[in-house]
Amino acid sequence: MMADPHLLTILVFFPLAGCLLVLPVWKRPAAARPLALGVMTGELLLALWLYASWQGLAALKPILPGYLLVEDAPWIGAFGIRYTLGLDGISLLMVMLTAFSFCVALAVSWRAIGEKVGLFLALLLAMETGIMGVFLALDLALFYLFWEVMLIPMFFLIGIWGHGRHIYSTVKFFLFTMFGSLLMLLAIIALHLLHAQQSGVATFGLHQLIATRLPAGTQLWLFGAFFLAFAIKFPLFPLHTWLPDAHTDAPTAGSVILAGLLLKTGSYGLLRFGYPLFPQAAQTLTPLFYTLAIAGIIYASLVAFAQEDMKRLIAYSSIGHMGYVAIGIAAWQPVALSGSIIQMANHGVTTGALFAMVGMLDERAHTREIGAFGGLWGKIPLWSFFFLLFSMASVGLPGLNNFVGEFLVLSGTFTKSPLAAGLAFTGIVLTLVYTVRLVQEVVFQTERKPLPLADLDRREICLLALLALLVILMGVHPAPLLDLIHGPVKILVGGAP
Amino acid sequence: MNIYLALILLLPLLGGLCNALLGRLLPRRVGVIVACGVIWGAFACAVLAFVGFTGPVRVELGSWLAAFSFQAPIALYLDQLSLGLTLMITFVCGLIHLYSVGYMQDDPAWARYFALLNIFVFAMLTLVLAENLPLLYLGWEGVGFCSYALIGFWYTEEKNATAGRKAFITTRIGDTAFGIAIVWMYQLSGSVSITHLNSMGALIPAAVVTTLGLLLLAGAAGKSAQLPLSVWLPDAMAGPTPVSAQIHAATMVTAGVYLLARMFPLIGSSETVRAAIALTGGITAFYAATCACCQRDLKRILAYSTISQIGYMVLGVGVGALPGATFHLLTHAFFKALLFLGAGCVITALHHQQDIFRMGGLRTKLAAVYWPFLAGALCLAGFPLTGGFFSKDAILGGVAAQGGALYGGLLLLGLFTALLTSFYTFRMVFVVFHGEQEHSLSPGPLPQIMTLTLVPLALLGLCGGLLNLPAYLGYEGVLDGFLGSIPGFGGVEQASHADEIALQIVAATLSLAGLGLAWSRYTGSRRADALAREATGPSGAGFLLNGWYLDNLYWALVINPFNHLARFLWKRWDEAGIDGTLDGLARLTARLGGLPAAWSTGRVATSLFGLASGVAIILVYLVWVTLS
Amino acid sequence: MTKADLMAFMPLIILAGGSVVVLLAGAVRPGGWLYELALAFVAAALVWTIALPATAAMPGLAVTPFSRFFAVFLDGTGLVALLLASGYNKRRGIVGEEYPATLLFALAGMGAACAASDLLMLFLGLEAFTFAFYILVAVERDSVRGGEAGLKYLLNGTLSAAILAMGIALVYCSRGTLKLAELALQAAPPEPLFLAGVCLVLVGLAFKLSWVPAHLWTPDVYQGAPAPVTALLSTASKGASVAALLLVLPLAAVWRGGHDILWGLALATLVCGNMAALVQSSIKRLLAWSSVAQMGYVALAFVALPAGGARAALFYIVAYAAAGLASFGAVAVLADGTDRDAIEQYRGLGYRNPLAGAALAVALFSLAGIPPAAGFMAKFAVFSAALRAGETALAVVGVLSALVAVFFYLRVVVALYMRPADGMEAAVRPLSISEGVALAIPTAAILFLGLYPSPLLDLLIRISR
Amino acid sequence: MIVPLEHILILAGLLFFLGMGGMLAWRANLIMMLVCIEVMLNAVMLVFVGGSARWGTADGQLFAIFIMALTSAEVSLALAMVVYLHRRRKTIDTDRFSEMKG
Repeated sequence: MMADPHLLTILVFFPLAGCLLVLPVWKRPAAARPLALGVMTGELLLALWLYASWQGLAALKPILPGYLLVEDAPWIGAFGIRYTLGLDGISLLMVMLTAFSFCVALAVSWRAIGEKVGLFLALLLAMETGIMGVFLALDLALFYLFWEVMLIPMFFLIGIWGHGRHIYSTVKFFLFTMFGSLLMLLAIIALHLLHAQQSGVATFGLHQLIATRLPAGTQLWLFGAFFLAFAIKFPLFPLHTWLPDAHTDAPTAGSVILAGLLLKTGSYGLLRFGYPLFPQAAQTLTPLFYTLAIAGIIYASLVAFAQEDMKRLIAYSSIGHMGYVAIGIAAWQPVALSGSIIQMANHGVTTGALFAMVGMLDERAHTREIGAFGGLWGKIPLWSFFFLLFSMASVGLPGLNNFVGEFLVLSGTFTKSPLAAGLAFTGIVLTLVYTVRLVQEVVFQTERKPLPLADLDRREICLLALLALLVILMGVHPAPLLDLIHGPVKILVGGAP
Repeated sequence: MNIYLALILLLPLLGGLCNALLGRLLPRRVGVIVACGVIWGAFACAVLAFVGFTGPVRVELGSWLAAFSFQAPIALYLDQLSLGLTLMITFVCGLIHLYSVGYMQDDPAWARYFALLNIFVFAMLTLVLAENLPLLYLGWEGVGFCSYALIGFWYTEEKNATAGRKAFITTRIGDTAFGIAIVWMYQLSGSVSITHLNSMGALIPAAVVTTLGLLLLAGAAGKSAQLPLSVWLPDAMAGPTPVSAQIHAATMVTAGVYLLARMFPLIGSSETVRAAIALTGGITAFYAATCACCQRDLKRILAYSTISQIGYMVLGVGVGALPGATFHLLTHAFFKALLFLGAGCVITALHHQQDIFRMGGLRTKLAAVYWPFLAGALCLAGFPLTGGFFSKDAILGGVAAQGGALYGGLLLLGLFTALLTSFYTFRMVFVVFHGEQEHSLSPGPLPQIMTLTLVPLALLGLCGGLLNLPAYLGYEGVLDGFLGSIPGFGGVEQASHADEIALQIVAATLSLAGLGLAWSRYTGSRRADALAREATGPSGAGFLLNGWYLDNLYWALVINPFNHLARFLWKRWDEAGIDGTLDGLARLTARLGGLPAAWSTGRVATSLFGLASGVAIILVYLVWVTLS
Repeated sequence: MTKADLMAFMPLIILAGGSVVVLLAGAVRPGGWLYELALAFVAAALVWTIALPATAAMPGLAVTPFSRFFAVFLDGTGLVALLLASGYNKRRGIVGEEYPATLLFALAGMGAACAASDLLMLFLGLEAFTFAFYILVAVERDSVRGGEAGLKYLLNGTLSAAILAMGIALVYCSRGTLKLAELALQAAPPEPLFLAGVCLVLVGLAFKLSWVPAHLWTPDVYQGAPAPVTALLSTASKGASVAALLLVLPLAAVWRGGHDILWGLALATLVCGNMAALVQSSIKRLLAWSSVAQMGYVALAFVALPAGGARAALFYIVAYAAAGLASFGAVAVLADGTDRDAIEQYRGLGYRNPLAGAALAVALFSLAGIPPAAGFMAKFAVFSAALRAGETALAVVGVLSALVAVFFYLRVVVALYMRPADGMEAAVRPLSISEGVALAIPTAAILFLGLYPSPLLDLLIRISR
Repeated sequence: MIVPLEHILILAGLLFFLGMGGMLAWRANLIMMLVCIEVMLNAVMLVFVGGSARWGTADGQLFAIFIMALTSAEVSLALAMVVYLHRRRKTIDTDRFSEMKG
C-alpha cells in the first residue's frame, strides 16, 4: 500500500491546477468544459481511491492517532504556522462529498451557464481547492486561510451568474461569513499566544493546541468566537438570513455547493476544532446550542411552509436539516455525532439534488414560483419522479439517506438530553408539512400556467439517477460510511486529554 | 427459513421496483403479471414458512444502522403473530392485486399504481416482520408514504392530493410519538431489538413505562386512525377503491394494533397505559360508529366502520385480550377488504357514483356483488356465527372479564356500538341494494376478475370463526393456541363460560336488533320517507356527517394558526425583524460614515485645523499627564 | 569617507545624481527617452542595493540592513510607479523631464530619510521627498483638481513640516543632541520639554501617515493627483514615514504616554477611515480613505511595538504598498486617459480589461485582508502583535472595522464584475508592456506574500532587532 | 547666557502658535498663510539657536540654516503655486479651492 502523504497536497491543489489550466482558455467553453470535467472527475476518482484503500491506510498508523494520512511541513516559521494536512474518516467522507458535489455542480451548469463559462469553471475549481483545504487542514491558521479562500469564488459565482437581487445576496453572504470568521481569527491568534505562553511553543497545530489549559472565562470567550463563525455558516437561527437570499439568487451550481458543502464547513469546523479545543466552554454553551438548533428546526420549517419560491423553500429547509446536525454535535455523544456526520453527507446529496432539480425546472420555465407550476407529473413525469424521491429523502423517509442521519442524531441526543431530542422530533412533522405542500402544488394537481416544459434529457437523467442511487444506497446500507467515521468519532468523543 | 423470509420481503420490493423503473417500457400485461406474481410468490413463501415453522426465529439479512451501541440491523423476527399477519397480508393483498387488474384496466397510470401497491406490501411486511424498532419504523413510514401516494393517485384533483397529504401528515404526528418512544427505549436499554425490549419490562421504572406506552399509543392512534388522529381516514377514501381495501382497511390501519400488541409485554405492565388504550379504542369505536350512521358516501361509511372496528381491536389490546384483538384483526381484514372490494364493484358499475342515496335496487342487477357484500356486511354487523361475531365477542369477553366501573362502562359502550354497527351496516346494504333503483344509473359491466375475488374473502369472512371458536365449545381455539406462546398473549383473563355465553347472546340480540331497525327503516314503504328525510339532512345529522366537526376543530385550532404563524414568522420576523434590523444597521453605519466624510469639507483650512487640533490635543494631554 | 562608504551610499547617489542627469537630458533633448533613463537609474540603485550588502556610516546617514531593506522597497515602488507613469503621462499630456527627475529626487529623499542616523538628516529626507511630491501632485498643469490638490498638499505639508521641525528643536533643546542613537540611549526620565518635542514629531509624522486628525488632506490629494503619483505617494512615502517613525519611536520607548497617544490615533484612524470610505462614490477617494484606514492598522502595530509590532508594521506596509500600487496602478490603466473616477463608471471593466481588472480585484481583496492575498498575512501579523501586547479591545475594533472595509472594497469588485457595462465605447486599449509589468509586479507580490510570507518575515525579524 | 532658555522658549512658543493661529485665520489670503508659515519656522529656528546656545554645540545652528534653505525652496514653490492658481481662478482665497470634498 502506497501511503504517500503528498496525496493530500495533490487532493487539495489538483483543482487549483485545473483552474490555472482553464483560465487561459476561459473564452472557449468547448475547451474549458471538458477540461474542468476531467479535473473534477480525476479529483473524484482520487477521493474514491482513497476511500477504497482507507482500511489499508488505517493499518499503517500514521503520526496522529485516527488519521489515515498526515502531511506536515513548515510554512510560515515566523508565525509558527505549519502546513499540516490530515485525513481521517470524517475528512475523507467530506472529501468525497466535496469531489462529488463539484461534479454535480458542473453537470447542472453544463448548459445552464452560457456566459463566461471558462471563468465560471475556473472559479468552481478554485473553490474546490478551498473547500478541500478546509476539510483537510489541521493547522488552525491554514484552516482559516482555506476557510476564507473558499468564499471568494462563491462571492463571484453568486454575484456574476446569480439572478434576482444577486448582488445584495452575495454581499450579504460575504459580510455575514466575514463577520464571524474575523472574530474567529482573533480567537485563533489568542489561543496560539496563550499556548505559546504556557508551553513556549509557537504553534497553530490543532493537536498541540488541544493540550492548552485555559481558564474557564477565556475558554468561553474563545469558543464564543469560534462558535459564532461556525454558527453563521451552519447556519443557526437567528444568524441564518443570509442563506435564503444566497441560495435563491445563486446559480444552481452555487446553490448545490452552498447547501452541499459550505454549510458543512460550519458543522465540520465545530466538531473538528470548536469542541475539541474548548471542551468545557462547549459544555457550558450546550444549552444555548440546543436552543438555537431546535429553534432553527422549528422556525425554519414554519417559514419554509410560507414560501412561494421553490428555491427559497428548499433553502429554509436546509436550515432545518442542519439543525439536526447541530443538535447531534451539541449532544457530543458517539451515536449522535456519527449521525451528525452522516447527516452532513446526506444533506449534501439530498438538498443538492433538490436544488439541481429546481435549477433544471428554472432553466425550462424561467420561474421558480410554486404557484406557476402544478400537475408536473403529467407533463414531465421523470422530473416529477425524481423530485418526489428526493423530497421524500428530505423528509427523512426511512430507507432513504436522511433518515439514517436524523435517527442516529435523535437516538444519541436522547441519551443526553431527552428534551432536546423530543423537541427536535416535532421537526419531523413540520418538515413533512412543507415538503408535501411543495410536492403537491408542483407535482400534483393541475397545470396552472401553460409552461413550455420538456422532460429531462439524458445528461440530467444520468445525474439524477446517480444521485438517487446514492440516496437509496446511503439509506439502505450506510454501514460502510458509519464504519469509516467510527474510529475518528470515538477519538473525538473520547475527549481531548 | 431464511430464504423464505428474504423472499417474502424481496419479491414485492423487486416487483415494485420493476414496475417503477421499467413500467413505462413493459407491456401492460407483463407489468401486471409481475405485480400480482410477486405477491402470490410472497404468499407461497409465507405458506412454506408456515409449514416449516417450529418456533420463533430471528434472521439477520444485513447491517443497517450501526453506530456504536446503536445497532439496528436488517433483522427479521418470525413468530406466530408475525407469521399469521404475513399470511393474511400476502393473501389479502394478493387478492386485491388481482382485483386491481380489473379495476385499473382503463387507467394508463397502471405502472405507478402497481409499483406503489407492491412497495406497500413490502413495507407492510417489513413492519410486521421487523425484529427491531427502527426497521419496524421503516415499514411504518413506508406504508405511510405508499398510502400518501396512492390516496393522491389521481393527483390532478386537488381534493385527492390534499387527502393524501392530510393522511401523511396526520399519521406522521403519531409517528413522531412513536419515534420518541423508540429513542427513549434505546436510551433506557441500549437496544432497539423488540424481543430484548420486551424482556426489559421489569427493569424500567413504572412511570417511564407509562409514558412510553402513551407515546406508542399515540403512534398507533395516528396509523390506525384512532381518536384524536382519526380524521384522515375518511378523506383517504379519495384513493382508488382497491387501495382503500388494501391499505385503509385490511393492513396498514391495523399496524397500530400490531404495534401495541407487539410491545404489550413492555407497556402492558402499566395499568394506566392499558386503561388509556382501552378508552381510546372504546371511544373511537363508538365515535366512528355514530358517524357511520349518517354518511351518504359508500366509501366513507366503510371508512368510519373501519375506524370503529379498529377501535374494537385497540380496546381488545387495552384489556389484554391480545388473541382476541388479533383474531378480530384477521377477520376484519377479510370482511372489510371484501366490503371495500364490493363497494368498488358497485362504484365502478355505477360509473363512479359513490352517493348511496343515488343507488338502490342493485340486488338483482349486481347479484354477483350483492351476495359477497352481504356476507361481509353480516360479518361486520357481528351476525351470529360469522367470523366477525366471534372475533368481536372475544374482545368484548375480554372487556367483561376485567370488571370494574371503567371496563364495565366500556363494555356497555362496546355493546351499544355493536348495535350501531349492525344498524349502519344494514342501512348501507338496504339502501344500496334493496328498494328501487334511484335515478337513471344503469350498472355497467364489471370485469369478471373483480367479482371473483370477492368469493374467497366472503368465505373466509363467514367461516373465520373457525379459526378461534370459543372455549366453551370444549376445545382451545386454534388461534389462541397458536398465539398463546408469544409473550403477552398467554394467560388472558377469561370470562367464565356462562358469562361468555350470556355475552354472546346479548351481542347476537343487538346485532339482530340493528338489522331489524335498518330493515324497518330502509325497506318497504318507509324507505322513501327515510331517504328523503336523510337527503335533506335532519337536524344533528350534520354533526355526525362531518365526524363531530373534528376537522373544523383542527382547522381552527391548528391549521389556521399554523398558516398564519408561518407567514408571520417569514414576513414579520425573518424579513422585517432580522433582515430589517441588519439592513438598518448597515444603513446606520453608512450614515455614521457620513460624519467623518463630512469632516472633509474640501477647504484646506479644515485640514489645517485638523492638524492644529492634533497638536492642541496632544499638548493638552501632555500637560494633563505631567500635572497628574 | 572611504571608498567602501561611497560604495555603500552609491544607491542614494545614483538616485540623486540620476535626478540631475534626467533634468539635464530633458533640457538637451526634450521628449527623449527620459522615463527609460530614469528607470535605468532606479533599477541600477535597486540592483546595487541588493547586490552589495554593505553597511556604512557617515555623519547623519548610516547604511544598515534596515535602510537597505527600505531602499529596496522604495526603489521597487519607484520602479513600478515609473512604469505606470510613462504611458499614463503620455495619454494625459504630462510631458517634460520634470516628472521623472522629481520622482528620482523623491526616491533619493525617502532613501535618505530611511538611512538617517540623526534627526537633521531625517528631517531633510522627509522634507525633500515631501517637497518633490508638492511638484508631482500638481504636475498635471491642465487639471483643475491637480492644482487644488497641490495647494492642499503644500499647505498641509508645510504646516506639518513646521510642527515636525519644532518637535525636533524641542528634543534638541532638552537633550543637546540630534543623534538618534544617543537620544535613544539616554535613560534619563523624560522631562516635559523632551516629551513635547516627541509629541510634535509624532504629529508631524502623523500627517505623512494620514493619521486622524491629520488625515484630511489625503482624499483630496489622492483624488486630484495623477494616479501614478498617487500610487507612489500612497505607498513609498508611507513606507518612508513608517521608517522614520520606527527610527524616532525608541526616543519615547520608556514613556507610557506615547503608547496612549498612538492608541488614540489608531482608534480614531481605524474608525474614521473605514467609515468615511463607506460613503465614497469616487474610486480614488475610496482608495484614499481606505489608505487612511490601512494606516490605522499600521498605528495598531505601533501600539503593539514592544510585542513585535515593528515587524508587523513593516510587513503591513509592504503588503499595503503592493496593494496600493496595484490598485492605483489599475486605476491609472483603467481610467484610460479619461477622467473616469466614479465607481459607477467601472461597471463591467473587469471583462473589458481583464488583467487590470484582476489586478484591481486582487489588490482590493488584499486591502480587505482576505486570504490568499498579502493583506491577510499583514492583518494577521498586526492582530497577533496587538493581542500579544494585550490590546484586545483595539484588535476587536480593528476586526470590526475590517468588516466594514470589506463592504466598500466589495462595492468596487461588484462594479467591476457584476454590474453590466452600459453600452460604453467598445474598443479596448490593449495593455502596454510597461503597464502589464507595472501591474504584474505588485499583483505577484501580493499573492506571493499572501501564500509564502516566510522569507520576508524572517528578513524583517532580522532587521527590526 | 544672556537670555535664559525659558524666555527663548516662551517667545518661540508664542511665535509658533501665533503663526499657526494666523494660518488658520487668514485662509482668505494664501500669501498671508505663507507668511504665517515663515513665522512658525522662525520660531523653530529660534529654538534651535537657543538650544545650540544651551548645549554649546553647532548642530542647532546647522539645522536652522538648513531650515532657511528649505524655507526659501518652499516659498518659491508656493509662490509659483499662487501664480498658477490665481491665473486659473482669479483669486487666492483658499476656501474657493474646495471642489473635492467628502
